[in-house]
Amino acid sequence: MKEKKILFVVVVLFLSLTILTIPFSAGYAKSKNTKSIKIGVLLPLTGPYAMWGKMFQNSMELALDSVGWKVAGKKIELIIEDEGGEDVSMALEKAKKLVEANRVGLLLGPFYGGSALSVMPYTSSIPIVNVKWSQPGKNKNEIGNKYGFWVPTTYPDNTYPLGQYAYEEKGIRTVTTIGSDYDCAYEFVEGFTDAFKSKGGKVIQQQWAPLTEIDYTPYLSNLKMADAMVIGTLGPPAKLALFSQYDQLGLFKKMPIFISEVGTLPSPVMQEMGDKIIGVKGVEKFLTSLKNPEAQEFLKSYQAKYKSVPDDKASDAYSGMKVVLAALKATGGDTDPDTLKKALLNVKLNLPPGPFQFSEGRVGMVPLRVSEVQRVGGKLQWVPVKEYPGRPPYVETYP
Amino acid sequence: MITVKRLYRPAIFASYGPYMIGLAIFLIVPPFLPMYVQSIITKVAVFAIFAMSLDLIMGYTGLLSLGHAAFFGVGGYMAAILIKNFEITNFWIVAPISIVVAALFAAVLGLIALRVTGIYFLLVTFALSMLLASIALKWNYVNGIYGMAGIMRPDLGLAGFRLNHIKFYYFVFLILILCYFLMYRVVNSPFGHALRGIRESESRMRALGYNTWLYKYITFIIAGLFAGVGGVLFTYQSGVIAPQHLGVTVSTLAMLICIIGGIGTLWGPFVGALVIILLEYFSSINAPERWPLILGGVFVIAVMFLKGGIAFHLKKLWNKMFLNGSFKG
Amino acid sequence: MELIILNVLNGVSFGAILFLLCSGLSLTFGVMGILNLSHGALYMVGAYVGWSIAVHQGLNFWLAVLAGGLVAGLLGLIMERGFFRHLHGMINEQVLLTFGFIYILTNLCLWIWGGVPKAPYTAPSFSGSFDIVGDWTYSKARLVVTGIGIVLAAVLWFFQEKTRIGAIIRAGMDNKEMTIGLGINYGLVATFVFILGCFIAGAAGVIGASLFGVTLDLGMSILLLALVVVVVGGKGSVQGALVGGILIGLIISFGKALFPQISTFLVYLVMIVILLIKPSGIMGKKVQDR
Amino acid sequence: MIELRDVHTYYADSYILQGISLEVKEGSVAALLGRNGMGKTTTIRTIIGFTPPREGIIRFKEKEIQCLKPHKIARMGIGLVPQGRQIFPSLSVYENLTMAARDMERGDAWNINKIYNLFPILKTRTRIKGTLLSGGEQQMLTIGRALMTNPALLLMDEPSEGLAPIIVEEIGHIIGRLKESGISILLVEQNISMALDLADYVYIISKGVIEYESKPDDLIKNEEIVSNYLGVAGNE
Repeated sequence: MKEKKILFVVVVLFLSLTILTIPFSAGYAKSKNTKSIKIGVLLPLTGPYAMWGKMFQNSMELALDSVGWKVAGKKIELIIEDEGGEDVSMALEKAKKLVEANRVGLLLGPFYGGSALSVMPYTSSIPIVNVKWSQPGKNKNEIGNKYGFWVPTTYPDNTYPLGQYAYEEKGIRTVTTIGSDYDCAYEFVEGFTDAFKSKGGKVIQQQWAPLTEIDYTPYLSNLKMADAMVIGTLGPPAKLALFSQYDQLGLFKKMPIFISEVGTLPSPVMQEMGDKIIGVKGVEKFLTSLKNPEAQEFLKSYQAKYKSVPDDKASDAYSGMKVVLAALKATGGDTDPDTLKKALLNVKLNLPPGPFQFSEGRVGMVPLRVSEVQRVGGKLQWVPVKEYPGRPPYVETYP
Repeated sequence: MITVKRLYRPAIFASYGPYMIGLAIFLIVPPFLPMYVQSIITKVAVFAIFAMSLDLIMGYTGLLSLGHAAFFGVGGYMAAILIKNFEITNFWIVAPISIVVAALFAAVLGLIALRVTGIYFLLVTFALSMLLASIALKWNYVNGIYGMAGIMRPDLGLAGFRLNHIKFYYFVFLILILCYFLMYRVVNSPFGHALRGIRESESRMRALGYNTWLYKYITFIIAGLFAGVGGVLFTYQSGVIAPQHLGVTVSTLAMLICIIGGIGTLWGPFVGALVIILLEYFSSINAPERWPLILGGVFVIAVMFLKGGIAFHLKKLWNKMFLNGSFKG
Repeated sequence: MELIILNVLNGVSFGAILFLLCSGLSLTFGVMGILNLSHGALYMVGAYVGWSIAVHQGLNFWLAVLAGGLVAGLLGLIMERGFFRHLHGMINEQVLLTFGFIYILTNLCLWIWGGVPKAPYTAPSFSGSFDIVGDWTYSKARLVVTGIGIVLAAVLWFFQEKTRIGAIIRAGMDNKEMTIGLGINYGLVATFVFILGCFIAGAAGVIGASLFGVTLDLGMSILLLALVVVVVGGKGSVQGALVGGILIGLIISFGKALFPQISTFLVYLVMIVILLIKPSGIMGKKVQDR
Repeated sequence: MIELRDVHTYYADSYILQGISLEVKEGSVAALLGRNGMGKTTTIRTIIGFTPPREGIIRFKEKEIQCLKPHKIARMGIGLVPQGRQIFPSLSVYENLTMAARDMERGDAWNINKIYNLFPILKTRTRIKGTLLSGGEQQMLTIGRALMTNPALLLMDEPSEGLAPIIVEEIGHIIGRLKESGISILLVEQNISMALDLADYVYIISKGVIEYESKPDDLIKNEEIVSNYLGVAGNE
C-alpha cells in the first residue's frame, strides 16, 4: 500500500511538473523581437509521412546553413512543429500556435494535402505569407489564400509531360490506370490521361484503391491488358506493395509502367526492389542524377551533413527555403505580407531542379524531367531521358 | 445564530470547495492566458463534455464503448454540413439540428449494439464507428478524406456581437456547465440509481422487474446526444472535422480521459480532459517527434498506477485535509 | 472463370496472413479474456525485425521469421508479466493499456527504423511467378504464404486438440476455476499462451511482409482487420481464426474485384451482421456474460 | 489429514463461514451435512482456496495452507469433486481424465487404466465429449478426474446430487472402495442415509457454524438434531 502511495505521488508530481513547466520553456516569449525573423514550419514528424518530416527539416537547415542563418542582417529563427499524421485538426492547432504564440513572420507548410486544406481557411483569414509544399489541385477552395505560395507545381501539370512522352516517344496507344481513391491521385492520373487523350490515346480501364491499401493483387488480377499501366498511387508503401505484387504476378515483362512521382520511391528502397524495376518511367523535377551545379552542390552538402541521399521532396524543401531567403533579402527582412508577396513573385533563382520562378498564380515553375530507372555504377537510379520546360499551370485560374 | 453560521461555513467549503476552486480557476484565469492556450483550454472543455457523455455509459452503466466518437463525429459533421453545404450560419439552428441528428444515430445504432453485451458490445460499437468513418472517407459530399475545413466561430444571431477567442471560451464553458448539470440530474435521479444497479448486477435488476435493456438504450441515446454537443463544439473550436474524428483514436482518447480522471464521477472526465489534452498538446510541442511515446507512456502509467483516477485521489486528499479523513466515495 | 480462380487464390492467401495474425489474438482473447489491441503493432515490430535480419543483414528468411517471432514474444512476456497480470478482469484498463502500447511501439519503430517504408522482402527461392490458367501467372510468394498458413493451422490445431497442454487450454476456456482446482497453474499457462500468441504475431509480420512490406501505420490498419476476423470466426479456437481469416480474405478480394466502391465497409458490415446473428462468431461457443 | 480451526470466510460483504472448525483423520471419511445455503460448498471452496478465509487456520499434512494459491493447494494432494460436476464440455472423456493427471510415477498411483477398471463404462465412452454422458457417468468421470491427480484427500461436494437412487448406491460403493484404498474423504452431502453409511464422523453445519458433531451412530439416535438441522431427509 505504501509503495502505491509513493508511486502515486511520483506520478502526480511528474504529470503536474510536465504540464506546469512546459509553457514556460523556450519559444513562448511574447515580445516581438524585430532583430530576428521567425519562420514557423509545420512538418509531419510522426505518422505515416514521418519519413519526409526529417528530410524536410534537414534540407531547410541546409539552406539556412548556406547563409549562416542570417538574412539582411537579421537572425533567422526556425520554429518547427509536428503536424501529425492524418488527424488534420492537429496541423491547424499548431498553425494557430505558431501564429498566435510565436508570432512567426511567415509560415511554411504543412506537408500533407489534407492538413493544408484544414489550415488554409485559417491562414487565409490572417495576413501572413504561407509557403506550402503540398500541391494545389483543381479544387477552387484551395486558392482562397491570396498570400499562399506553392513550391511544387500542380498535380495534373506534374504528369502532363509524361502523357505526352508516352504517346509521342514510346508509341503507347492504350493505357490502364490504377490510383489511390482520393483527389490527389485522381489529378495525377488526370494530368497523364488529359495529355494522352489529347494526342489520340485511349484509356481502357481505371481502378481506384483505398489510400491505405497494401494488397493490390485483386486489382491486378482484374487488369485489362493495355500498352502500359499508369500508377497514380501516392505514398511509398502503396507503391512498394504494388510493385512487388506486380512482379510476383510476372507482369513487369508484359506491360511497362509509368508512375506519377518518382520521389515516392526512395533510393534505398529502389535498391531493395532490385533489377525488376529497370525501365519504369516517371516524371519529376529533381533527380539525383542531374548535372547542373546547383543540384550537385545540394547533393554533396546534403550527403556530407546527413549521410543520406535527398529526394525530390527534399529538394522542394531546400528550394522553398532558398526562395524565401531570396525574397527576405529583397525586402530587407520585412515580413509584411504584401511586401513579401511582391518579393516572392519577383524571385528568379537557379535551384537544384533548374531555373525557378513563381507563376502569377503563385505556383512554382521548374523544368520537369521524364526519366527512367537504370542501373548506373552498380546502383539503380532515375536517369532523365527528356526534359520539358517549366510553364504556368494549365489549370491556372487563380485571382 | 452567528455561531451556527460559523460552524457551517467550513463544512460548505469542505464539501463544495474543490468545485468552487475549480470553477474559479476556469472563470478567472483564461483571459490572462495567451490566445492559443485559450483555444486549447476551449478544447479541454469540449473534450470534457464528450468524455462525460462517455462516462454515462461506461462509468454509470458499465457498457464499454469503443465507438463513442461516432456520435461526436456525426454531430460535428452535421454542423459542418449545415454550415458549409447549406450555408446556415445561425448557431441556434445549426446546433440543435446536429445534436438531434447525433441522438438519432445513437438511437439507431443503439438498437444494433445493445443486442450484445460485454466485450462484444465494445466490438460492435467499434465496428459501427469504423463503418461511419469509412463512409465519410468515401463520401464526396462531405469532402471525403480531407474532411470539412474552414468553419468559423459560431454566429449567435445577436446583432453586433461576435465571439472572439475568450468569449468563445466562456460560451463553451457555459455549455459545459449546463451539460454537467443536466447529466448530474440524470445520474442522481432514480433513473441514474437504476443505472448503477445495472452496472453492479444486471440480472438482479432484471429480477427486480426493471426493463434493463430500455434503461441501457435510453442512456445510450442520452450519451449520444451529449457526445453530439461535444462534436458540434469541436467543429467550431478546431474549425475542421475529418473522418478520423469518427474513428477509434478519438474514442480511445475519451476513454483515456475518463479512466485518468476517474470513472463513475462526472467531474473526473473534466480533470482528465484537462490533463490529457494539455499533455498531448504540450508534449507534441516540446518533443515533436516523440510525443506519441510520451502519450503512450501516460496511458500505461495511468492504467497501472492511477487506479480509480485522479478525481478519486484528489477527493481523497481533499477529504483528508478538510473533512478529518472521513472519506465518502 | 479465371477471375474466380484468381480471386479465390488472392482471398485465401490474404486470409492465410489474417489467420496467422489472428490465431494468436484469438487464443489470448479466449484464454485470458484480454483483447490485445497491440497485436497489430507486434506484427509490425516482427516485420521490421525481419527486415533487419533478411534484408539489412542479408541472412536467411526463415531466420528472420524466427527472430521476428522471438522479439515479439519477448515483448509479449514483458507485457504479460509486467502489466496484464495486475489487471485481472479490468477490461477498460486492459483495452487502454494495449492501445497505449500501440503508440509506444509505433513510435519506437519510427525511432529505430526511421520513417522510410520497407519493400516486401522474401526468400529468393519464393520470388517470382509461375504460369497458371490461360496466359495468367501467379505469385510464388503468395502460394508459399498460403502453404505456411495451412501448415501452421494444422500444427496449431494439433497442438490445441491433440496435446495435453491444448486440453488444459481448452479446459481453462470452459471453466477456469475448475482447472485451477485440479492443481493446474493456469496463470503460467495463460502467460505461455500470451507469449505464443505474440510470437505468432511477430512471425506473421515477417511472413506478411513478404507480400506487403512494412510501414508505420501497419500496427493500426492490420489490427482493424484482425479484430473483424476474431469476431467473425469466434474467439479461442484455431478453426475459428482459420474460417474467419479465409472468409474475410475472400470477401475483401471479391469485394475489390466486384464492388470496389464499397469494399472498404463491406468487412465491417459483415462483422456487424455476424455479431447480430451469432455474437460468438461462426465457430465460437456460447457467449458468457462478463 | 486436514484440520480447520475457527475459519471465517466472506463473499464480498456477506459473512458466510462464521468460525468453522473440523477435522478429517487420515484414511477416514468425514461427512459435512446441512441444508442448502448453510455454507457447505463455501467450506469446500475455502479449503481449496477459491474463496480464501479472512481469518483462521487450515492445516493439511501438518502445513498451513490458507495463504496458498488454489493450484498449489491442489498440488499438495487435494482432489476436488465439485458441486454440479463441472465436466469440461470441450474435452473428451479421455482428455477430461488425463489433462490434470500427475504423480504417475508412484507405484500405487492412479492411472488411466485403473480408472477404466474402476469405471468400466467410461472406457466405452473414451472419445465422446464429457458433457454428452449421462448424469451418473459424468459423476464417475468427475471422481476419476480427481483421482488422476493422485490425491491424499478428496473433497466431494454432493456427489449424489440429481442422480437416480440406483446410481447413488453405485457411487456410494465406489466411495467405500476409495476409502478402503486409504484415501481420506470430506464428503458434503444432503443424502443423509448415504452419508451416514459411509462416514466415520459427522458434522452438521447451519448458518455458517458447526452446530453438532459426533459419530454417525450417535446422530441417528438424536432425532431432535436430525429434524432441526436436516429436515425430513433424515426420516427416510
